[in-house]
Amino acid sequence: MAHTERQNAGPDPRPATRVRPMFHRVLHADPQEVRRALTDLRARFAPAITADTLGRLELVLAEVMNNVAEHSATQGVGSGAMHLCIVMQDGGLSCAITDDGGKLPADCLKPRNLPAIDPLDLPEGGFGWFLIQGLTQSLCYYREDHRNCLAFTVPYQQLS
Amino acid sequence: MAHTERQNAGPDPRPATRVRPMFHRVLHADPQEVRRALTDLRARFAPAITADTLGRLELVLAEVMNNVAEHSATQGVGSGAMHLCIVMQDGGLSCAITDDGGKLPADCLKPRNLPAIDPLDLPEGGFGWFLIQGLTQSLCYYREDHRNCLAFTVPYQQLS
Amino acid sequence: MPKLIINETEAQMVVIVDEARIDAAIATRFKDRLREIVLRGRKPVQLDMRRVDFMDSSGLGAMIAVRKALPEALPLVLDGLTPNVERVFRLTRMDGVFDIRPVATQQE
Amino acid sequence: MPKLIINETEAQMVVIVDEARIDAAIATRFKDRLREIVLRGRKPVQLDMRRVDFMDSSGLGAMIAVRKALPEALPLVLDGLTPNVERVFRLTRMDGVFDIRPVATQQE
Ligand SMILES: Nc1ncnc2c1ncn2[C@@H]1O[C@H](COP(=O)(O)OP(=O)(O)O)[C@@H](O)[C@H]1O
Ligand SMILES: Nc1ncnc2c1ncn2[C@@H]1O[C@H](COP(=O)(O)OP(=O)(O)O)[C@@H](O)[C@H]1O
Repeated sequence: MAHTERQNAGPDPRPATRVRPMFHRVLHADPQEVRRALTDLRARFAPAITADTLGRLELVLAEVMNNVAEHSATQGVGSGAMHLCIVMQDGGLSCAITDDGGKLPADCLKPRNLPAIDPLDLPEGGFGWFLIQGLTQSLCYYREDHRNCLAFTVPYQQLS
Repeated sequence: MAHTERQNAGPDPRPATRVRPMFHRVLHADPQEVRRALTDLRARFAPAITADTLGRLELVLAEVMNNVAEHSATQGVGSGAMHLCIVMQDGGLSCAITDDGGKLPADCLKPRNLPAIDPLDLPEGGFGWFLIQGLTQSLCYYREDHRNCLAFTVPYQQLS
Repeated sequence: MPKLIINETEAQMVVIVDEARIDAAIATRFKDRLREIVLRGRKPVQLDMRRVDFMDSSGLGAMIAVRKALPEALPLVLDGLTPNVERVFRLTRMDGVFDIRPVATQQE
Repeated sequence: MPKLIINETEAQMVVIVDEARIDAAIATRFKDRLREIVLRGRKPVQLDMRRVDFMDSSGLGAMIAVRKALPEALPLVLDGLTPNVERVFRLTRMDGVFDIRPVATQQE
């Protein structure tokens, strides 16, 4: 029998009652709805995690969802809706964002550097995926039939 | 600066390209659709995890979704749809199931024993939550506005 | 209708469960049909479960209901349990109540 | 319209950003409005960011666009950056490009 099974499926399972915030939302891929979702998310998670963790979570989700609103949902395919699911687990805040828009270009997920900083011609964009990569762990992407699925965890510090 | 941030947000983030299966589905809470979702899920994850892990994942999701179909979606509230999201992460297969049906009774999540086995009158039900508790880790429930959100991880053995 | 293939001899009845899944989508019909068969036969039953890849707790409930419908003295042997099916019996301790024979390759 | 409160003196212009979020929902209008103000003023600008709780990379892009619209010699000081805003400048290395003054309580 597998070790993991023996450990977890005895006659007396461990106490399972645990209330941790969780967030689920289907939203239209547009910046106003992204803002609303993030505001609600902030209210939901504020009692459980530090302001620092919350700030990093909010930033990374803003980058991901704004990318969908700006790039994926504008390619003329899909419903223009996306799904967001955040669950607080032992290993981190587990986030999944899916949408049925155009495919994510592979190079978004390749290790990214900052856009070159030319003091005479500063870059005004191209920071999004660098931030997403830097603030997340276990970032992974999967193209499911007609959906983009992006998942990652954000490490957290719990409020004591 | 937080330890977790310094570690993850340097100028050269770690390689982020990783393709792991993921599963996302909105389905009507009924046994036929649950079966279809599980069949598709099995096809999706079979290349990545052992048959043993897949069997445990499928069993626990069947129990959770059949409960929604049988108990939560039949209380006269909600759309009768549920959302399923499974992401493969370092710490386990992270699963979230949400629905907008009736509230989950608190005692489903309290540590459960098997129903008493009276050889003269064997129990024909009441195994579901015992199995869910035994096969999962970090099981948690959250009532979000009008939704039930249930999340947990299933430990996995990767196919090499 | 759940597919059940019946091979009856003088001494016993072998019922091959020709379904890949005994789950909530089929459990009630499976229970009713199988109960009808075993009650009609009135002889020892061997249930061949080799083709069943998956069973959930409603499938287990159906098996228990069938066992309860039989007179206690009449044997009901579950033969060829695949690992996913055997797991459900084991985790619920129903492996002690049924006479089960997992498939030989069942090592996990 | 993004809310910007302007306090102009002989020597400089203080612009209080009276928005809780500089994000994709507002970045373009914020950039256009702020650029108009600073270009009209032609004096050193101090941007009071105390009320901004959140900024994403499109907000950062707007700030950069405004900085680029100003003559290089003209100072643009970002004052009172809250931790969430300061983080974006720091992670993108734009803290070296701007003259930023985080709020005193910014220790994380
Ligand atoms: N979700 C997405 N779907 C399709 N293309 C995308 C997506 N996200 C990013 N891209 C593409 O990758 C480029 C880089 O993205 P990013 O680093 O976020 O910078 P920015 O969006 O600021 O230009 C975008 O300009 C766009 O062409
Ligand atoms: N998702 C749910 N929503 C509402 N009630 C539920 C839900 N899941 C379980 N219940 C209640 O808890 C009881 C025990 O559930 P379970 O252990 O799965 O056994 P079973 O469903 O086989 O009776 C159910 O009979 C039902 O009354």
